[in-house]
Amino acid sequence: MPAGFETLLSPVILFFILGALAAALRSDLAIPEAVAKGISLYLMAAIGLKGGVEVSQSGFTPDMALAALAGLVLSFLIPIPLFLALKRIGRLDTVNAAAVAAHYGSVSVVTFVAGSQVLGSGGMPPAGYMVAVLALMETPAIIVGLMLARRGGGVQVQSGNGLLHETLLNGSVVLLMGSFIIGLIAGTDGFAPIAPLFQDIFTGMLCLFLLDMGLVAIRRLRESRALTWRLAGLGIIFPVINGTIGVLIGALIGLDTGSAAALGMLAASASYIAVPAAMRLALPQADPGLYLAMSLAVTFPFNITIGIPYFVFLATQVV
Amino acid sequence: MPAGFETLLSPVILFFILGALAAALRSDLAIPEAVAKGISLYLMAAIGLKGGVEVSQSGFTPDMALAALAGLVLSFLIPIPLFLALKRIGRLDTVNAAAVAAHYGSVSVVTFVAGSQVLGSGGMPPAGYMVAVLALMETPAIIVGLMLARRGGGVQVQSGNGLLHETLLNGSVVLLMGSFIIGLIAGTDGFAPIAPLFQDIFTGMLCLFLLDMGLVAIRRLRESRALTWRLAGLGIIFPVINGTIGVLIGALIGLDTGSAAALGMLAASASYIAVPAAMRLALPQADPGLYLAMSLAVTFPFNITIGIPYFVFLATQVV
Amino acid sequence: MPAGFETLLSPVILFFILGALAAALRSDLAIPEAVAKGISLYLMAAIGLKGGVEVSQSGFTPDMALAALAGLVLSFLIPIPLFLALKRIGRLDTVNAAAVAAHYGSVSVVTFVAGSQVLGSGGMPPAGYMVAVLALMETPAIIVGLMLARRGGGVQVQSGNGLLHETLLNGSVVLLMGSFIIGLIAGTDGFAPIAPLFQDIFTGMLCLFLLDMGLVAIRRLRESRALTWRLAGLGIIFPVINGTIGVLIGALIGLDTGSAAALGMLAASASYIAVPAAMRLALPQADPGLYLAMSLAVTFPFNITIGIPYFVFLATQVV
Amino acid sequence: MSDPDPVDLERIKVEILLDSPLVRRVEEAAERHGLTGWTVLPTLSGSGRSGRWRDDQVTGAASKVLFTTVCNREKAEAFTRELSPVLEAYGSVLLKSKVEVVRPGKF
Amino acid sequence: MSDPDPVDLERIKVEILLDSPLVRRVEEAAERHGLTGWTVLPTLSGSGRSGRWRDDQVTGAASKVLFTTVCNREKAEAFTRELSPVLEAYGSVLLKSKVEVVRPGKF
Amino acid sequence: MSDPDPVDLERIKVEILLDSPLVRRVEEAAERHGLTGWTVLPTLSGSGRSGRWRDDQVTGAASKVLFTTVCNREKAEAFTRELSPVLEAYGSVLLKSKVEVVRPGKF
Ligand SMILES: Nc1ncnc2c1ncn2[C@@H]1O[C@H](COP(=O)(O)O)[C@@H](O)[C@H]1O
Ligand SMILES: Nc1ncnc2c1ncn2[C@@H]1O[C@H](COP(=O)(O)O)[C@@H](O)[C@H]1O
Ligand SMILES: Nc1ncnc2c1ncn2[C@@H]1O[C@H](COP(=O)(O)O)[C@@H](O)[C@H]1O
Ligand code: NA
Ligand code: NA
Ligand code: NA
Repeated sequence: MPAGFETLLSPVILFFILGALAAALRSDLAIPEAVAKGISLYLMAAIGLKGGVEVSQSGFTPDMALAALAGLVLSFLIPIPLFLALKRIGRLDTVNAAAVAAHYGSVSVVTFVAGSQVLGSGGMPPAGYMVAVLALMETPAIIVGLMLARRGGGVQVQSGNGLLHETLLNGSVVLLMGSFIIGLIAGTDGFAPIAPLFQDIFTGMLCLFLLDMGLVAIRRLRESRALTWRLAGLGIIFPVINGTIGVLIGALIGLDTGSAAALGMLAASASYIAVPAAMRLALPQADPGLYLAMSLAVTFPFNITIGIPYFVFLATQVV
Repeated sequence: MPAGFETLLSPVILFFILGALAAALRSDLAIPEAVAKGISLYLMAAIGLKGGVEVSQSGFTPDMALAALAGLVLSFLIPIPLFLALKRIGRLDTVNAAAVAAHYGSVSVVTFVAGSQVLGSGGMPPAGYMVAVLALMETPAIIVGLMLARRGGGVQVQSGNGLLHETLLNGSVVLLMGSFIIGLIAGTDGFAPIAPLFQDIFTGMLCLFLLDMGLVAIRRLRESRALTWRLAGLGIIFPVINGTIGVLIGALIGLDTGSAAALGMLAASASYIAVPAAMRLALPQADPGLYLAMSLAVTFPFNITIGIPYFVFLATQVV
Repeated sequence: MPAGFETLLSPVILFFILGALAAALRSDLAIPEAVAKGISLYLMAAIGLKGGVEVSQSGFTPDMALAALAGLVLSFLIPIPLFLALKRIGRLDTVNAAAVAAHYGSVSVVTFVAGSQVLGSGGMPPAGYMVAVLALMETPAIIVGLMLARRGGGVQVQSGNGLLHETLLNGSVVLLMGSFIIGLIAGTDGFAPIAPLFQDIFTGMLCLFLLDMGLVAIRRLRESRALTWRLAGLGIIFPVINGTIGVLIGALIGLDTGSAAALGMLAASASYIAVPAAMRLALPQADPGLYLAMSLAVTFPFNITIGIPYFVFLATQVV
Repeated sequence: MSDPDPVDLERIKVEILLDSPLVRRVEEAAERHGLTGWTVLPTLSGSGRSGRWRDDQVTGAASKVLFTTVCNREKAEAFTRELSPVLEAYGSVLLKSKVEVVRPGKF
Repeated sequence: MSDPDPVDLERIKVEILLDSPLVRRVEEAAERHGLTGWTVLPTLSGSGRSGRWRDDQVTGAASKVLFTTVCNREKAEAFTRELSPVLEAYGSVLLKSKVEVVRPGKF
Repeated sequence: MSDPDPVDLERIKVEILLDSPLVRRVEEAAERHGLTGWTVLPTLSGSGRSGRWRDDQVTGAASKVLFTTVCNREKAEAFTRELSPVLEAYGSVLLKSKVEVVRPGKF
């Protein structure tokens, strides 16, 4: 097996596969929604804290500013070519193309977490500040997506009443940034008493969450009516291209191997929390069945199983 | 106190008693259903993983095949004499007798888990493969139960549409077997990073779950209209007989003390997850208030408090 | 920063502030109710166990009886002057004044837990028996409150049908006392296998719960219609006075620094579990929006951020 | 509703929004009035003259449920007449509406 | 209900309380009858001739949901006629009531 | 329904199934129309022309709630008239039905 791909046999990924198989076989296995949401919040708090604690040690570095800038730029630019591809190749109308494109400009927290896990166990953990980059990349694509929808057609975007507010203060963004700052303030000493919860059992919690994500992804794939073969293909090509660009930019701006790989994962991943909620409000004409199927049922599984090891491998080659 | 019975003072059992007392006194103490379900899934994943990791160390042995065979045979045969006893002594009609009998042929995961805990702390943990035996014993009794119901009277069994499918792919069976296989693949090294969640806090989680089970069992006992003294008596005699047979067979086929005791616990225990769900679908005429009261409110408390120490004691004598 | 106040920078308090900020900014961050309730039950079980284990080591001492007596007396007497203040200064009618007064006579488990955390990390943990004092102080004020409501006006108190029963067997009281007794029976050895859940990850769980409490407190503050500036002022003056009296009495009866501070915290804190539920049943005319706003949205945040460090500081001066 | 004798199939559905701690008392009243069954549904949030609330399982004080029962007119009237003063005190909401049932003997 | 032709806007709401494992079968029946949509609501507890129950996600055997669908009279009758024997066996409750919809073409 | 003047007791119950992120906007509309109260119920799953969904708290994008309010005819008409275009865009379902209330002054 090529370097990196042995992680396919780690429990984290195997639990994802178990969930996917159970859903494919139509088992009634299901994790209660409240519990899944609770674990999702836990993962965000833990990853935020960890990043903050690390930055409290390393201090603010030029690397950090560069990575943040790269992340922001990627997040603003990625949706544009994807929008065109989704219209031309994917045959979507303007509204749906814009909504889907916004998802790919944003990021998936769990893809990042699973990737960090793989990088960490491979001895090249991403820098702590990548968590801040992750948080920064959550929302810009939403704005780009809405602009594309507005320009592309006479679509009326339901914004106005505080959409920007709702987007910037999306629960996941607030929790991630908040925990990052708490980690920054607390430092290693302040983190020690809460490390048993937020660090020691973290990998196990990730297993349970990925079990749920496997179930959710495949159920969604099966129930989706809007997903065509063309779109599914794009859902795999997008992360490969975006991720490759992300890793290369990471290498270019001088990030370490782990951080470059993580930037690739961020670029490659598609949002399934902040963006869907915003799109449902601002672009109600767009089909949630479509964008969630692409983000959750195609791209997420691809990244978890193949994307992550590929970006790790690529980063070890180019950095 | 005779050997084994000091476990009645372990927190695991004391939390069960606390829950039972709270329910008996009509306290409003209640664990949210979503959380209880989440803990139940956690316990299944943890026990599956642990079994798989152990088998990954010990390798497949003849013992294992014998234990699996013994478990399967017990699971197929136990319902038959119980069906007759439930009709004659318990005065149940055919459908209800068949439904109840199916529960006793199957197994209770938490009884097994609590028993393993007791065996482990007594220095004689059951072999890892007993988890696979547990999973194998979950479903056969369902088939036997339905056959008994069909033969015994002109009852129309609502099967057809994928009942077998639904039974075999019951969430608990899938999670248990899936985690077992993940443990097998991961081995000790792969398990290490997730051990803090799935091993270290396991006993504590079991306490919380048994607190809930104590509440549920006694509430059910109080609200049950169908439970007669005769049936309650059978709910205590059944586990004693089945468990004794299980331990003896375990000793006969050469299992170690812990595994023989565990086989007894499996034989003695009655399902409260896979079988009720299947019966509700396939034998709607059977009264769920009746079979859940016998399994959850009579046999489960008996096994947790008296059954387990008795089977441990018996196993130390005969193996 | 004066001694004690550096705890404002501990993650436990920072998570509370994060929740409060998120709610103030109208973020949609929310912890599922079932999960929050589950964590709340976990905290009560953990604190009960810990207290019981400690008393199992220290044995029953005269201190303990004195502390229990002091707690009971405080709990019975506090509501009376508060009732008058709420009527005269707060301009509440009899029923609402009585309901609010009852809350302040009772206690808040989480304030106690957060305070113990602060005391523990300052090297002066409260004695284990303070948990029993906490449990004793939960209910007496309910009775006093109802008496005040009945005497103060021709109000018909909806009691009768087992209100006393429901109050004494409130879930939180039962779980706290039950876990205390389990800890007492189990002792250090029995506690060891469950310590990873109930001790190691405790501080982390407290962080998550306080995140939720911050959200809940500020949302309630914003949505409350009944809270006047006068009442909000009383919600801050009450804990200062009650807590000061509590610490002084603790010092007077010879408690150690940590326990005296904890007695102050108990006196200062206002119930948000046992009392609201009882008042809703027994005094339906009283406005839940009012008493929950005062207890949860004013006094709780005050105690968590300013009250606790002040009581710690005071205790170090007078003991 | 194309059945021969629709009146016979017609029943009243009574819906009561009430604080969860009160459910036990309403159930006792239902039993006293010989109601054969009821079902309780959860709620998430609401707003009324006494302000807003949202489900809150931690304190339990602001959590409400929807108690529903189907019965004939007389029982519905007797039941709601008894409950009215209590519900008034607790600020609950009570609705009645006509429903058609399949097995009228059951209700 | 001040609309020009109220009859056209009138539809039947069918509510079925049933054991959660049964939902899949009722959905299949709904699809066979060409119903265009339905919504499933959770429940907390209840009581009936066969005793009390409360939501119970661990065993799954005592958890019930409320299946609701809105359609025209004919479909409602056909759908409930097919389900009646099944629901009888499972001891479920089925209600029908009149509702007015906004976009009648949808139902 | 044996009351002297049933018309006075009659009110309209409006039920709207909508995406949870939209609740805030519907509440604002309700306040604008002077509705005195409403209650929001949870849902589990459903199916319609735009496909199936099930409650999904993690992404929040496929979770729906049932917004219910009881008021008099005029308010119900005004309220639903304003919401109709919005709900159309979001593919929601809106039902109206007659209910009888106990304290009509409240609604
Ligand atoms: N008109 C209404 N329609 C639906 N629910 C209502 C209505 N009025 C009150 N409620 C519910 O009943 C609760 C108590 O109402 P109130 O006593 O007016 O505060 C509110 O919080 C709502 O959940
Ligand atoms: N009259 C009723 N009104 C509302 N719900 C009912 C009624 N009768 C029965 N139910 C519900 O249907 C379930 C099964 O009813 P049964 O078959 O009578 O036990 C009960 O547990 C209740 O949840
Ligand atoms: N006839 C109906 N009865 C009950 N619920 C419906 C009906 N039609 C649609 N729904 C609900 O409304 C949602 C959106 O409907 P649609 O816009 O048709 O996809 C569905 O997923 C259902 O939950
Ligand atoms: Na991306
Ligand atoms: Na068995
Ligand atoms: Na107090």
